[in-house]
Amino acid sequence: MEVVVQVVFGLIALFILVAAAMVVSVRNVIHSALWLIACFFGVGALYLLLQAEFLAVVQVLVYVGAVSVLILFAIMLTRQISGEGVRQLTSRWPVVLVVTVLLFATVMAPTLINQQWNVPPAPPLGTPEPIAGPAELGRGFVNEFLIQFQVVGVLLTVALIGAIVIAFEERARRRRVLTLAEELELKRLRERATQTETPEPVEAEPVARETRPASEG
Amino acid sequence: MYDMLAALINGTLGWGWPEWALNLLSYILVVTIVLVVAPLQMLFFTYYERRVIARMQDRVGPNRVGPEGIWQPIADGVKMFTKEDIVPQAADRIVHFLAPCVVVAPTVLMFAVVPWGPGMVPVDLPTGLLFFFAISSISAVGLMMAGWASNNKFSLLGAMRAVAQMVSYEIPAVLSLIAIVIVVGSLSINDIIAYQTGLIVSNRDLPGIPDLGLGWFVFTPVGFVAFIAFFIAALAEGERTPFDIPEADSEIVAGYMTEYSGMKFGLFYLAQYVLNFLLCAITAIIFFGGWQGPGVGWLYAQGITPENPNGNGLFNVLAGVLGVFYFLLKTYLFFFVMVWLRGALPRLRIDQLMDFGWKFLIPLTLANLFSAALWVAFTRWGPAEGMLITVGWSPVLRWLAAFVVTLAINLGVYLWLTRVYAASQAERRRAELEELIAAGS
Amino acid sequence: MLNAVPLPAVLTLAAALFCIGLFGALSRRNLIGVLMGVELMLNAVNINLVAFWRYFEPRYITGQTFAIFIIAVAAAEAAVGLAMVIAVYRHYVTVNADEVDQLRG
Amino acid sequence: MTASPFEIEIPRGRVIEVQRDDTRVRRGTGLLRGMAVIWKHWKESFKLNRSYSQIHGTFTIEYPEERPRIPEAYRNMPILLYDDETGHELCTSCFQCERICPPQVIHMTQAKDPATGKPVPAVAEFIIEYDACMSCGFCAEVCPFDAIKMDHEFELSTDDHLRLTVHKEQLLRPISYYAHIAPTMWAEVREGALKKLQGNIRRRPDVIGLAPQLTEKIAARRAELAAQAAQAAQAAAATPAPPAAPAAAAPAPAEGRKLTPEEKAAKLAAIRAANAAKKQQSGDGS
Repeated sequence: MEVVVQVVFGLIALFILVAAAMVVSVRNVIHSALWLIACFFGVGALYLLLQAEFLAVVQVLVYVGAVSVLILFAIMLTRQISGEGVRQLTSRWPVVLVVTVLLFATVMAPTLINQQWNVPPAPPLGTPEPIAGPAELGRGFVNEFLIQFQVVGVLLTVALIGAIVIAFEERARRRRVLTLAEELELKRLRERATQTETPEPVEAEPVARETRPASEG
Repeated sequence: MYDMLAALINGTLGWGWPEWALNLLSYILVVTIVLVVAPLQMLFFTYYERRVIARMQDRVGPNRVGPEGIWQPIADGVKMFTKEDIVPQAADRIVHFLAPCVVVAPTVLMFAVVPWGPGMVPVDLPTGLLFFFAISSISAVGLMMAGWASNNKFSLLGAMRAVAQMVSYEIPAVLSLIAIVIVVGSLSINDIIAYQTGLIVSNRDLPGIPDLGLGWFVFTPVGFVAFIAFFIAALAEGERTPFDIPEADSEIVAGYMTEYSGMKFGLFYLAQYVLNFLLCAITAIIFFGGWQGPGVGWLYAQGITPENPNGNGLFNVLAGVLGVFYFLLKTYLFFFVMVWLRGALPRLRIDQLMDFGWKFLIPLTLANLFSAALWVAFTRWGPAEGMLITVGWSPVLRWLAAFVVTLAINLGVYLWLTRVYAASQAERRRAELEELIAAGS
Repeated sequence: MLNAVPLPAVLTLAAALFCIGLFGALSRRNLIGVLMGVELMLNAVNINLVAFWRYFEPRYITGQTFAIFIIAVAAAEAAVGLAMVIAVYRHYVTVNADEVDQLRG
Repeated sequence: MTASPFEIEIPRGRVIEVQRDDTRVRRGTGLLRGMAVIWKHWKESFKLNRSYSQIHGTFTIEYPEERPRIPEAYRNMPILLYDDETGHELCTSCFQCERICPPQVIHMTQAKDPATGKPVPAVAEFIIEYDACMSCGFCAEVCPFDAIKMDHEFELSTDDHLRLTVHKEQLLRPISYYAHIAPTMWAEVREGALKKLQGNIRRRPDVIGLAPQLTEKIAARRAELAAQAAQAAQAAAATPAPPAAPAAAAPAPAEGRKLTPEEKAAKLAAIRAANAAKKQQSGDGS
């Protein structure tokens, strides 16, 4: 059983890293976003392996269902320059590469050399471990983490409103074909506007009324 | 499934298989059943929809292949298989190929948490409902891939419409379900079904009601509003008329499916109908008790259950058959309503769709959430939770109070919202026109 | 899981993911690419949080709670960030970070 | 251009405005009313509807098993009529239909008296290209002798394209056939048509104008002609001349049949070119 878990973990880790590497190296931005989605999936699978089931589902719901779709939308709305053939990396990317590799090395070196994590001993086989599930999480959100929970709620609201305000397009720039009824109303409104400017009394326009059968009204 | 197999192989047959083999076999069996049932439902649904919509339009519908045309979907399938698979030259070949897979896979995965009868759920996840919606949101990515990879403006427009619609309507759908989750106190679909025992009134709200499996949520004000909102959102998620703008054939050919042919097109079709089936099924499960119905609970109690290991296995089978019958009956009924709406309503415009979702459905479901919390407070809370009004009330009185209060809130919000919504629509139209005048166009 | 995979393995994975994300965030020209790099980094942080939760405190919800908060913050960040990308695109007709170099448009 | 008070000019054109009280808030009842309409259709659709005046009920006709009831004035493709009794065709080759035909698919040649070479009010060959015919019915409208009528037959599909260039023999139907498919319409024109036919028969020598498929009628006519010739010979008391009719009559029906497809095509092309030239001339003139 352990071997199976190890193999599964290795595959997931490999998948996550390959996908992440593709995200930062692929030329086509859309492909990069698709690889990002694959990476999110891998992370979700890792959560499942870590028995954080609720978190895995939330990962799929929020990242795959919302964030990645948002990213795809943004790419498609800014499409002209995101195609292939455009240089996607800055000119100083080798420097960045060196810096990140160095960072990784500095983070990992102590870990690998001096591995002193006080991992508690595994419980004896057969006793199911209590794992925090959605009910416990929910209780936590309205008790211990109430303030934080509400702050996150406010943050999301602010982000929603902020995003709308930032990306809002002036209505006057929008163009759409008016329906006939709307054109009529427009004409009428225009006439009213000119009437108020010119004081000459103009007779009210005749209005056709459809006679409705009594049963319908 | 595992228990049944264990009882059969190690008990009756006495082969003494190890645990992992039994596990593997049960998984393989369940997956096989799901993979067979999903396309079968799709085949039946295409036939069903065509026949019903034909009747609504005073026609007969397909009736040539086999008796009453029952083999028509098979003939369609054969046609799709034998068609040439065309990939546009300018398409992104890999993404174009992957898109139908990404669209189909989640719809099949969603079957994992759908209970067909008492004790007949492939996986009873504690987060079943959330899983269902998390997985369903994956197909949006597949649609986007299809629309982009086809390199066709109609495909891209269709995909953008589809994804915008799915993402927007996921919110009212989930909000309306959260109301039910609040009342039940669990995300597990089995728990939600188990709550709906009783007769008109749920057993859990009012203990002592006889269990006829009819204590459905739709009979409560909270459940009714949630049902209406969810069903509308489900129509939008399943891209059913009047929300079929993503594949509005009179405007954008076939939306994201424009550049697909042969079996890839068939896969999109499959995903769509399977998704429709699942949405109807989840509506039936959450608001109409799923497999609950007169007799199922009693039959199941006589059979082999964890509480009653010495029961008669025959009753299990009977309860299963009756449960599946009730479940499918309700599901097909909802699909009938979907077809009925398709027959009755014209397509919405995309701005009407968005306005309706964001300005009407979401406020309504939010108010319903409040009602759901009040329902729980009235029926279950005591002084310990700070609910001091209901101290000393009998359960019937509490239930009545909850019913009246939630009904008043929901009805009031509905009436107020309809008025405000209509007024805001009229106001917006006028403002737009006045702006046009000011612009002098 | 606990016996089969040691905690350092998970942490190494998270660190590697973080560094890849950092590389993406620093070296991409496209603003959306930068945002994707940031998302990768946030995911790496989440892996760390969940791993520590699982290995040290599986019966307390703190680790998962923080992961959920981070997911919420990431969603907010993505929404606002992409809105800004679109606003920038509308103004400068480019989404490349090094071409957005004017204070006045 | 009289503008009615309801007509209003807007940039896209003239519209007629009908005001409804659509500002009313219906609160979802409008949707339910629409659904009720559809429900009625669904419920009633299990009954058949064959009256054409109801709006409910299935009106599908399951075609191969069930034949549609075709209204009398239905028109599909033009046919030619001949008289059942005498076997004479009603057509006099007046060229009215050929002239009016919008897609120009009607072609005919006039019969000539074999003895004198003068035109006779009868048709030698009559061709209609069914594949290009648009079923407008102008030919039937314009025909002064009621010789060309519109058929009810609609199962004309074939994999042989040339078969859709239909010759006189296949076009001819007895009057009784037309009287059967369109009794009232035939009754209106019957008398005039038959009277005109009698007038024309008198001007038709030999077997000209007889429907070619009616072999016994032709034989009878020949016998009659032979008897007349014999009588004439006896009366003249001259040497009994062999009946000239059979030999001379032969070319008339044969003329159409001996055209090969190539010749036909050439002929049609020539006709079309001539028509086009005519058109151009008239266009230039105007």
